[in-house]
Amino acid sequence: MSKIDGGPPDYKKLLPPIITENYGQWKYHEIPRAGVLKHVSEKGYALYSVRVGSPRLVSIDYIRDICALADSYCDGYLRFTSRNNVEFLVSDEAKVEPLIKELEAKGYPIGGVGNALSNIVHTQGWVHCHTPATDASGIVKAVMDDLYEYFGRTDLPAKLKVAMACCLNMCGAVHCSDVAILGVHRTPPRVDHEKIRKGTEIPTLVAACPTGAIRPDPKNKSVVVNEERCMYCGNCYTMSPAMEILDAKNDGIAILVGGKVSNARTAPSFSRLVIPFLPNNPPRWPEVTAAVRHIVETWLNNARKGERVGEWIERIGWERFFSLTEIPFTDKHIDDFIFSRETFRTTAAFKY
Amino acid sequence: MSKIDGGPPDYKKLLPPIITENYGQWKYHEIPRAGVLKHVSEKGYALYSVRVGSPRLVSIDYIRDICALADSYCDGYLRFTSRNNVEFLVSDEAKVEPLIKELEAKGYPIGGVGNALSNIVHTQGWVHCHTPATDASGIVKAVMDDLYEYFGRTDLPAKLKVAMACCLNMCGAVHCSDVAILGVHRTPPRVDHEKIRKGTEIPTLVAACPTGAIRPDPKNKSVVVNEERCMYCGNCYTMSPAMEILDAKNDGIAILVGGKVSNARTAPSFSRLVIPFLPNNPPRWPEVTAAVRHIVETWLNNARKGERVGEWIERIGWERFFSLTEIPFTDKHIDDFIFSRETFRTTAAFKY
Amino acid sequence: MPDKKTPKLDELEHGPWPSFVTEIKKAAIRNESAKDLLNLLERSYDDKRGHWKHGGIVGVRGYGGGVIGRYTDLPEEYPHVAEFHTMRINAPSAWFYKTETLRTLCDIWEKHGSGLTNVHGSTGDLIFLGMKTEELQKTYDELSDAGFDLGGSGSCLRSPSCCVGPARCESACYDTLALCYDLTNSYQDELHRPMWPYKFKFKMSGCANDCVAAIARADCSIIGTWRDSIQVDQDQVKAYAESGLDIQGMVCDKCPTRALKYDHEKKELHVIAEDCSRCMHCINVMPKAVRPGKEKGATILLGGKSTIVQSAFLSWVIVPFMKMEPPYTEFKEMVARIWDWWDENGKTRERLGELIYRLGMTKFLREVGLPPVPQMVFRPRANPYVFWPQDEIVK
Amino acid sequence: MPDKKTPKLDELEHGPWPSFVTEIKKAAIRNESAKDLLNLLERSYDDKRGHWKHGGIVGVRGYGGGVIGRYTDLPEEYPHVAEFHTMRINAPSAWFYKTETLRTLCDIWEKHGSGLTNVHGSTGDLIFLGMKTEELQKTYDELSDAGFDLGGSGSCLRSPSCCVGPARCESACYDTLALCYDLTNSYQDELHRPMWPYKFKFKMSGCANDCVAAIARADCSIIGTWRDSIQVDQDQVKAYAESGLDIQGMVCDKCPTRALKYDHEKKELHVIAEDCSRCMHCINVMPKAVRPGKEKGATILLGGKSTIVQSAFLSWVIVPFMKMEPPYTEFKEMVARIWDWWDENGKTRERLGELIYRLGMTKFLREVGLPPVPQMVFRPRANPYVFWPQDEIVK
Repeated sequence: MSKIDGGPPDYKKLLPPIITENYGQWKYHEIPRAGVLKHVSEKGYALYSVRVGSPRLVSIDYIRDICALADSYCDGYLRFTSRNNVEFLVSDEAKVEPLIKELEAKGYPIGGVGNALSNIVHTQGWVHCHTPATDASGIVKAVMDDLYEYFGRTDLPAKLKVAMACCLNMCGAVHCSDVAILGVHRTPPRVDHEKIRKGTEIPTLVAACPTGAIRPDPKNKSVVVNEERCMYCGNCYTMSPAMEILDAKNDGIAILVGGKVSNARTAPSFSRLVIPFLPNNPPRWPEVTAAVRHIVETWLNNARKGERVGEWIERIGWERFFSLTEIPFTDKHIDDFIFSRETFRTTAAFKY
Repeated sequence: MSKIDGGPPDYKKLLPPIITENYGQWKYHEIPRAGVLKHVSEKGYALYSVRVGSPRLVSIDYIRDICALADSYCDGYLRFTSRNNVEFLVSDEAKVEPLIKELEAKGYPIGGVGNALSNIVHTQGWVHCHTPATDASGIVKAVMDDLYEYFGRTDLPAKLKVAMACCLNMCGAVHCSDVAILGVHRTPPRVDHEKIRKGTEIPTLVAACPTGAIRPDPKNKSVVVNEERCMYCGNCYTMSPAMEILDAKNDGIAILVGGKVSNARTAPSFSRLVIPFLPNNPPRWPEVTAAVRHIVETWLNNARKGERVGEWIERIGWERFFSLTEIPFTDKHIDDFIFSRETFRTTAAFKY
Repeated sequence: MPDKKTPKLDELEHGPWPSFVTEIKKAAIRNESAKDLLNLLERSYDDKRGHWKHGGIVGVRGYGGGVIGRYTDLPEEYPHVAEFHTMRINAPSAWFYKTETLRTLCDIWEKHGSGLTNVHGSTGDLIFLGMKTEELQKTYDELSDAGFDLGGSGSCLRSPSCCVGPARCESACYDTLALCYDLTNSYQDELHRPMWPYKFKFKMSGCANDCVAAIARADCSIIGTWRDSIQVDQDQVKAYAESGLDIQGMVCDKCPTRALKYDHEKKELHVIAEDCSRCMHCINVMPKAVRPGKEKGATILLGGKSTIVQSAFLSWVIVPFMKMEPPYTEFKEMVARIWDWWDENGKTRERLGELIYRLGMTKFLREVGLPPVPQMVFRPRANPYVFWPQDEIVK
Repeated sequence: MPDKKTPKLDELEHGPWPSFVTEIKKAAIRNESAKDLLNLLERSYDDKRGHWKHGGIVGVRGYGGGVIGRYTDLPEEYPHVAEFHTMRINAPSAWFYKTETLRTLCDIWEKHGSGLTNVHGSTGDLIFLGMKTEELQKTYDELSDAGFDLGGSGSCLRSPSCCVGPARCESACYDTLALCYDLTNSYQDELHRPMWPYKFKFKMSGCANDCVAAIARADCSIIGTWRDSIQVDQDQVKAYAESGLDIQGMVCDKCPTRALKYDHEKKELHVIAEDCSRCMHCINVMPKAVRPGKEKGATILLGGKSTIVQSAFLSWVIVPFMKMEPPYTEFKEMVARIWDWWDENGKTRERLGELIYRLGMTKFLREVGLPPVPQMVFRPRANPYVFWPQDEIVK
């Protein structure tokens, strides 16, 4: 008989002995090579973590395979990071190189540590979500293939965190990433009045619209959409299947850049829209991979050491970002929602 | 027979000959002494402007007196600044010192140039306004008496611009001043239903409320005020005399600091609330003069050369401003209006 | 009437700063209204509240504004301020006067009113403070004969105002006085006959120091700037250096875009022209050595206003650079489109900035026909809530 | 059923990055649902749209969440994904596993579902991706027997998550793993039985580097910090200097509050403790030489969330410093008051941050009983629209 509310496994029973022994007593860390962290404790212990990028969507075969590796090199212990990496926890320095060799032989990418491109956090997309404007896993695969060289390096100006969300619900910290790839709809929902009448709570549906574009239509026991005011966020569709928003002809991708969550140096900041739309072009979304690469390379070529994407742009100014990247600036870049005012340039001091 | 739409006098006919001669050809300026500007033209001319602070509310006797001085020293030409100063335009260097001597003898304050306290711009207050929460001229007189020493100096860290408005309409750039003295109400309007019925346009009145606290009351042909939502801005009273807002027991003064309009170095910025309320204590408002002096002196003692009040505070942080000045921080300092979000500290990096 | 005692106001005749009480008393010697003003004000100092009622509709023939009606709520006790209206007189550009002009104004005002003035009011008008209804037309007629006209009040164009500009400032990047005079004359109808949702202000500053606070107060701020590089006179740089100025610390380190490099050895100042944001700091500190560029014009910003109703807005950049030369055709055509749009869409007492905020900058730009440029924003939108025009959508 | 062709997805098996397509194909060898998923996804790649319907209500006994129902809109063509639900499994703190634990999970999942997983989903749960309705309870029962439990979904507390913390990081200022485990166990009811206006997330980072993006995503972010001064080891400073690190340029000049002074001569680094904002930059660059202070705890921030509905909010500071030690009484009492207030006042699908924004921070602080401190704001309000409590008013 299964129990209820048993809670998650006790983490203390899942820690490798070297961690139990040195818990809270780590002294410093180094990055001896790309993808590897070396943590040294007050007691003189050294723990090596070898980081491997995963595609997030993995089979049990994959898990069994990394478990086999962890048995061979890590006494059966491993962990995962919040960015879908596997970390092999090696307490025996002699096993680091052999592990790396085996990982490389098997095609596991090692990297994502320090001033590197880290693994892309992402959502379900067409694989398993009901509101997506695009796929997630496919774009991530295409972008990571394209930027692969930066995953295994540590000499970028700073960390580079890319995130992908397949709709405006933006699961994951897409809104605060160096580069954000975002699925967007571009046409208003098509109301299925039958479905509304069958079981949608109309007041909740009306309240779900950020711009007040949905009004009750009591006569019809349904709702009407003021298409002028709709900006296709899809929140109504999340609330009700009657508000069909998917539109194969017009759904696609927006690119936002310059966000971060770390408090180091500058406050956490939002990613900002730089490319309002790129088409869905599966399986490899070449427009998306080219746009991301172009932004990343402009950053690589222009940022000073230590500057995250957003820090670089804020130093040079967004007007310079647009001229350097030659990305066209349009009225779609200008905010017109609640907090627009803070984005308007209220100074005569700017760059041309 | 008077004409209509004749427009203002032609400024070109009112310029002193030295200005007509050197119009658009000024090369540089210096501040040879407090309150005096020396402008030198490409052609080698030098124009001395001697700046004198006025109380803004002046009699024709005052104007005639300054005209007499301008006749003696300036060939009959003078001008006024946007901050209620008189400027004597002296084209003959030999007349500068004698003019200054006569001004001093007559008690005209010379100053307000460069890194000095400039004259306080202000509104009508009890002298001539129908919505004031306080007087303006009286407070300005009291504050300028108290800070008099800083008007005739040029060695402050930077310019110091003080402004005073007698209600939230904030005529003048009170919302962007180094120090702003602002009349505030603290109780909701008392609705005179008779007066409403006599001629207030109810939809306009309802729309005048920033927080939606005023609702039509069709039964009563009047309005009702949701006192919970009212923050006493008085905009309804400006719209209708039926919304009596003056309250002798509770009206008073708020102090805001750190605004500026110049684009130099940093973008123009708003003044921010630091003292939510001080009582109306005529004729000399000692609580107000003490508060302003305290803030000014804290700035003088702590700012670096070149730092306006707001630049100084932004460098040290507002949390440090409150600890340095020992002004109590309360929930009233925290914004709860439309653009509040941008004021919330969204970083774990701050000073204690 | 017998003189009343004003002990509280008398207190305000002490101290070094010139006293407005003394000014009222001077006027009160010859004028009963000024005397009653003094007494009424003392009453306010006792009561801690104002004693003025809402203005009624008063004015002069042919004008919809320019006069603010003002009545005390204690007319029995203070009969000479039972009517005590304000007249706004459109001041000359940059407030230059000849003494004879001012004396003419004084003479008119001595004859028809309290003898009290504001030189000048917040909007820049010269204010005649306190006259009876019957004197309004007479005063106006004499002012008009003397070459003056009324300023704006109510939901109209308010009297434009400008900084001292090229008349006496080396930093002026366009002729603020000429533009102010031109606009004031071009828009006499808009100035004198309120017809809009609310007031509209032009303010003109010749450079980014913005001495008339245009960016804080004007629905349309016209701020002088230049397109090319600042001009540096290296001899004067040396002179400043030798006079003891800390050029690295006070100039370069304070440059917001770090566009200035100081060569300590040679005592030379070098500018990275494309990084300069033309903020005026270096020019302010070293006016002899650094000057604006040669290709001059103005940045046009829109939407500035104070707190009521939807919060204070600073003006925001709409046109990064525009030549500002007579007949100002490009500027005036743009203004006409903006006013049409505001008039069409604005609610009562909705300033332009609030309207743009409510309907969205994007909609404003599209409908007024202004090209979007990155200079308009500090940064692009953080939300992805983009409105797509239906003509960009695949059908 | 016969294998279908998946030419588009096959393309995504090329290239150096590990391929999710290969993973699906591996699972498809033994599982028909995985095979249909592959085919359905190829169909989406052809159609350029998703083929999943809104979830119906499915779950396991005793739980209100933890399972997301998922059905394809093409069940006739892809019958094995007609039902293809997700199960969220609450992961251990900081995602540490023994291989035997993971193998147990794999065995259960091989028996009952598609064999596809996310390790982990965005909220931090381990995801079983794709099972039929009839397998839900069975899967849960086996998971429970193996020591696992469900994560949160819907309008409930979502599974708390935390950074690696003291388990493997020298910067951790409190025990994130312990707190995460404690909160998860303390709030099992809130986690498993949705009863709130909307979801609520706790995320815990041991320092201001915030490796779990708490500030961006969590309604309540608990970010480690300290009250005293950073600790500097001058020998290690010298070692960094000698190894070629540009301490002035890469450390001091990038310090946001300029709280660090480097003595080039002595190769010593000095901190102005009261100016330090504990941002972690210097510690990140010189982890051997600079360490957090000794008096450790956390800053509590509230309100973080993504875009929908009212815009994205970053969490804002509510308690600058709180000790974070078991049994976390002060913290839990505060959380209880916050939840009560949210539950009382929140509208459907209104996150805590949106509610505080709508009703005002002032009201929130008063009603939840939290003392206002200047650390809560970047700067005070610019508008003077202060609400005065009637008990502070003279009657």
